[in-house]
Amino acid sequence: MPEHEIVGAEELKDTSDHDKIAIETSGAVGEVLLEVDHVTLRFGGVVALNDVNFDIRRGEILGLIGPNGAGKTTCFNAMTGVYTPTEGTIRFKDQEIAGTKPHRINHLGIARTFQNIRLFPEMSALENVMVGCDARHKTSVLGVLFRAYRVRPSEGELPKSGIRRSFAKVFGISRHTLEERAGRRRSMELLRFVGIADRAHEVARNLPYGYQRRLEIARALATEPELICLDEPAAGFNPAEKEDLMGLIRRIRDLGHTVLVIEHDMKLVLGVTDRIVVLEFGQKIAEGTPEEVARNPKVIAAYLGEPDDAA
Amino acid sequence: MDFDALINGLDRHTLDGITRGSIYALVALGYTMVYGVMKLINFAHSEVFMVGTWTVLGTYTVLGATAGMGVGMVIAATLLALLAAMLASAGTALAVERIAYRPLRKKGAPPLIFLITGIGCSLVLVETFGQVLRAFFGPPFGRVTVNIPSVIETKVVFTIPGIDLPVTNTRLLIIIGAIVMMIALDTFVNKSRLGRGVRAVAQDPDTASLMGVNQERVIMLVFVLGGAMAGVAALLFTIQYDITKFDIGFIIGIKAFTAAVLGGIGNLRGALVGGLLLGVVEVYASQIWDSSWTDVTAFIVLVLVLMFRPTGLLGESLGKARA
Amino acid sequence: MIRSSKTWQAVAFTAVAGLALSACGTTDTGGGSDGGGGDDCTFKIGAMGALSGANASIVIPSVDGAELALDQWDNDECDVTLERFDTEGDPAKATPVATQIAGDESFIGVIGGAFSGETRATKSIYQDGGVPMISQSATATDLTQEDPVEVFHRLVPYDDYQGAAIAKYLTDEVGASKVFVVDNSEAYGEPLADRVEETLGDAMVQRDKTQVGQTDFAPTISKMESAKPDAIFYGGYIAEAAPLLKQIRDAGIDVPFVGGDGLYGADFGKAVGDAGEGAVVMCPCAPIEADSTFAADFEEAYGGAPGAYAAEGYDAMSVFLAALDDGARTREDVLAFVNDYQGEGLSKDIAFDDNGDVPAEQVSYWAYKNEGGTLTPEVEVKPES
Amino acid sequence: MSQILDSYRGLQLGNRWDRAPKWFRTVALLLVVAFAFYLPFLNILPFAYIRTDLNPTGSDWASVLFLIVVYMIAAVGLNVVIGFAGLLDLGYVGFYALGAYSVALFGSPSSPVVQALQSRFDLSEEWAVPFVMCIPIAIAMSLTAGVILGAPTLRLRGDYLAIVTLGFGEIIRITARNLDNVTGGAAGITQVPVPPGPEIDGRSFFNTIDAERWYWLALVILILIVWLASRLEHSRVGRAWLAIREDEDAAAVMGVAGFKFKLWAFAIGASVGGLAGLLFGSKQQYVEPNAFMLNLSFLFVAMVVIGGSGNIVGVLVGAFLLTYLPERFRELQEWRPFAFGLALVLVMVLRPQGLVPSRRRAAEIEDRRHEAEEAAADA
Repeated sequence: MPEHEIVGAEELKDTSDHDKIAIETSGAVGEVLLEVDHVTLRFGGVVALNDVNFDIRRGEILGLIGPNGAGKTTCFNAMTGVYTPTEGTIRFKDQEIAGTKPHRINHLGIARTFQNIRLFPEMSALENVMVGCDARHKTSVLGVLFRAYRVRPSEGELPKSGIRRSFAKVFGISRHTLEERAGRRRSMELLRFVGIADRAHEVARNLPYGYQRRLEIARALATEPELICLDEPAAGFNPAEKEDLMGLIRRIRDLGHTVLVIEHDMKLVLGVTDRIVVLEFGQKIAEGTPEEVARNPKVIAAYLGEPDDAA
Repeated sequence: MDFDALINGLDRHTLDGITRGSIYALVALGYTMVYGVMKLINFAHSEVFMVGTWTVLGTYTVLGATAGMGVGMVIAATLLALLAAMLASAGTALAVERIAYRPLRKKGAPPLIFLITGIGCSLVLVETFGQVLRAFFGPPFGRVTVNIPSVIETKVVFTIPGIDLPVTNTRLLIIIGAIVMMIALDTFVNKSRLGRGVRAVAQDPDTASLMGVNQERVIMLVFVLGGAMAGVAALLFTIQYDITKFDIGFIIGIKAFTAAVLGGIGNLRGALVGGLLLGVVEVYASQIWDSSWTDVTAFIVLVLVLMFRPTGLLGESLGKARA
Repeated sequence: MIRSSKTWQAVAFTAVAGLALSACGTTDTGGGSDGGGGDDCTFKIGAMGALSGANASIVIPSVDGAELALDQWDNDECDVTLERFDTEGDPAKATPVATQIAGDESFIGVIGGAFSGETRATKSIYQDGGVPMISQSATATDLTQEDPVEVFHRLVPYDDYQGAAIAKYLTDEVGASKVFVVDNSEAYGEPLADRVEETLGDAMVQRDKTQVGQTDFAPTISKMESAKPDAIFYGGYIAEAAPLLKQIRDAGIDVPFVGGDGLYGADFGKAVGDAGEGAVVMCPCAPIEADSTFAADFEEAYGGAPGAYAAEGYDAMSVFLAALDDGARTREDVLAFVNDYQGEGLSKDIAFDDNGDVPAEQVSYWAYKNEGGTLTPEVEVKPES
Repeated sequence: MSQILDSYRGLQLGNRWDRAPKWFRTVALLLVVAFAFYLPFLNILPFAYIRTDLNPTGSDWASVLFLIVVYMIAAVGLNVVIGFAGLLDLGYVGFYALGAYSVALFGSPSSPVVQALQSRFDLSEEWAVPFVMCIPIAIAMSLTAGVILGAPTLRLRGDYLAIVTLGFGEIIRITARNLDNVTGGAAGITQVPVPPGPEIDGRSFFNTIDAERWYWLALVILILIVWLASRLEHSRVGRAWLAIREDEDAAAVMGVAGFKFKLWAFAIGASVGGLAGLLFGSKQQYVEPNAFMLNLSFLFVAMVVIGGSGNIVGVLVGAFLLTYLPERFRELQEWRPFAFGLALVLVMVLRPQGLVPSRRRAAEIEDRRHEAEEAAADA
């Protein structure tokens, strides 16, 4: 689990360095990060997932595709704690997570976006991201109220003016204040990273569609997930925007995150992923590299049955 | 604690509880219908009931009805009072909707605001009878308890064989009245075209309006129906208890709302089940301890039920109206 | 930025200047008024009680009675006004009133509190301010017996006396040996019922509690049916007594029904209707002869027969006015005068013992019977003490 | 009415305040606080007309100010529950009552609890828990009650929570009324202790006559509470509450522990309510169950909503108006409740976002109004 340290403020002037938002990962690239093990999910009589079985390796970009109603989002929901599988287990870093509460799963290191955007509409873009950052902060409610946990600040964190400076030197700065500052700074970095920093202070509801999609990604990244799951991130995008998005997904991976993408658009999936899992009617029908999957007759059949509506 | 008193007269206490609960159930219908369609606690509904009781008094006064009239007169007076109370209560409910809720709906206010205007309306109605009308007309209006002539004289009509439990005419009227009204309303909502509109809006307002259901009319309809049921409750209440008061609605309103939640708010049959159960629990509690502990017992039962069934005994679904 | 900062400076300056200017115009309005010092005899007497709300009918006649006493007062030297303070009977609302009265030196006395709760909450305030109180109707025992203060006096006997009197009435006049005692769980009804229960001893068959706002008394009725009492006592107010009595009668229980002074008032007959015929209300309020001058004067002034505690209100005011006649011009003088007062009042011969109570032998306690909707005096009751 | 509101809106006070230089805000804030402390002696025309004791039957101005501030404290606490966390609590009076009863039960020599302790530990008859110790007891009792009530019920949906909390308020009052051996029953408890202080003119510092001292004490506590509450609002906690209010599921996926934060809101609200009750009971020196009727809960909620739920300044304004106006216009006597009801409906219909709304709430409502209009246009 990445340990969030308060990043010193010494590099405050530097604004475009992505290293600051990169996460520390504890495992080797290529090891199994998440394992979906024979998962079955039933709602009443309906079988939404039937014995689905795949895993995600650290550092890869995995695509999860399938026609509408194939169970992609259901699979997602099972992984992020919204549903509990009827049978089978899901392990994240060798830890059973099926049935764990969503916020716990997030703390373990999985974040996600939503197919139908679910931002906090009345909060500004920056605040939305800060909610994500807060997931890694340690100040408790009492800590916020009384600020008794003091940290000896580094030179860069000291206020400039006289009295406050001496005060901070003697009594230190509360962890809450430092976390708040670091969160704000990191959030701005993330907004820059996804390319929407110009409207950071605007209320999320008023942002254009493309911005909202990116904001969701920034918010998810803010929780410093080892695994980030993007649920149809390109829905409603034009080809140029999709191109941008592909770049963004790669850069996310470069920061150290493992990425799972659900997508309709075959072109995007084939272009960006390292490996693809294909679902149909709740069952896995294929798995492999983009090339392998693209040649797989079952996949072709499944996709011929239905027009590619996202294209 | 006196469980003997409870066990010894269990049949009697159950009958007492059902009588009390029938009134709760009828008033609860108003809360449940409005909630089912608008997801809103209509706090002024208790006063809709209160207006009904005063209307009964008014009707009796105009007709000059007193105790000891002939059977024909009794039936005529009661039916007229029923009609008047239903009309007055429905009218009040509609007026509350128009004045306090509709403007807010147009402005898209959050539910909390409806709660406050509801409380405000409730206060206005209470004070209308407690203060405004008294200032203009004097007694019987005001803050004192008012006697309503017992037009129907209480008599034992039959004794339930086997357990030797006497049943009075007024009790019989209340229980039968409540059940008949409940069945009528349930049938109306499930079978009629208007009722289908109500269910459609309750299930999914957006889809309903796409399918051509006029949401405003449905909302008016539930207020009118809920109000009319409160009017029936008001008549039955006055028949049994022979009094009214400016704030008579307050406690009954809270109890009825509790009953609605207990049964599953938004669910018509839930209101009946919740009302009867609440009445019985209260009477049992007053036997085991005394009447000063009834409310505590009632609320604890409510919490227990909600802990195990978070949406009430029968679940919330005006839309499906399943039992 | 610079411009906006200037705007703010201007605003700040204007605000300060405005405050300074208005400070020059200081006038002495409001607030505690300057007391009537010296020989100036301009005073106020406060009447504190529930002048609105459901129980106002127990309080308003007494304040009217006090007003009548003031109107009939013949004194050229002094100018006294009666100020009515509505507390709705709520202790929380009574404390600011008491602080106000205590802080305003022109008040030399208080009639009230009308109820025990508000009296309990305010008597230490009056004690601190040295304001003499004469209550016309607060009957809780602890006010004088457990926790007495020097300023508090009352014209009515306390619950112990009342309980004994009611029990005596029930056993001796009614001849009951199986009394069913009900109370309303409130500060008024519960202690009264406790006293009745104590005095009755074995003559009480069962005790039950109800609560304010209750309308359905079926559980109590069913307890009565199995207890088969030969009399019923209810300690509570009219609002619940009316439906309770009706349901008792509907259930076919035809034994005598006796209530405490919480039922005393013109509203009782109206609320209970035919079912209340013959019900008895016990009250430490002296009956007023319908042909007395007080009754006639009261009727002329307020358009109705004197109601609950009208005579006691009249007496309370008379004691204060007698103090002024006697030359008392400060609170201390008035208090000293009231403590030593001896005289004949409308309701009884008035004198106060060290605790502020009227000596038991001077108290009058009456049973009133509801006949055709009005309460008519039936018999005076004196418990052996 | 609406014209007045419009012209008020035209001033854009909120925006101007935010843009004002920092020194101005500090000075203005200090002036307001200084003025608040000076209020009991306010005697300058025309400002003195706000006093409540101008007519002979008015009530003591300082006592009214004290009550206003106590209700303000309660409203700020309830605002944490309703305004910040979005939970509907209709039983807030229960916590208020617990606070008042704690100080009475443990601090009054005439309370059954203290008397039991006296006889148990052979203490003198004057012994009681000192006032200073009663404060943590009161806060702990109401906080515990908040957690006990919240833990099983906070998982319920909003409207179910409303009735359960309402029931809780009633349970507290009825239990206090019925348990004669513990709480003194309906007669209540007298001799509730007052805060310690030097004796002046033979009276204790906090006495029944000099109400302005009580007012200042309450004001200091209010300022402290407001300061702490605004700390919460502008922190990760405030953001978490807001996130839960806006989209609980999304918040959970973003790592916000919804239940934990809701329970915190409940506990914080409860302790603040208990503190307000403690002040009330101590000033009153007398506690009885009927002081804690259900109506008071509704009044607290009305204060929060009328003022502008979620905005501390708004809530203060709401609490001030709803306490002050009925006292100022005592001469209206029995018409006051009617006027009060009418005012509730009118203000809310004309200004659903509250008198001084939080900007966010105002935006939310504006947003939904557009949606409602669009829906109406579609139909």
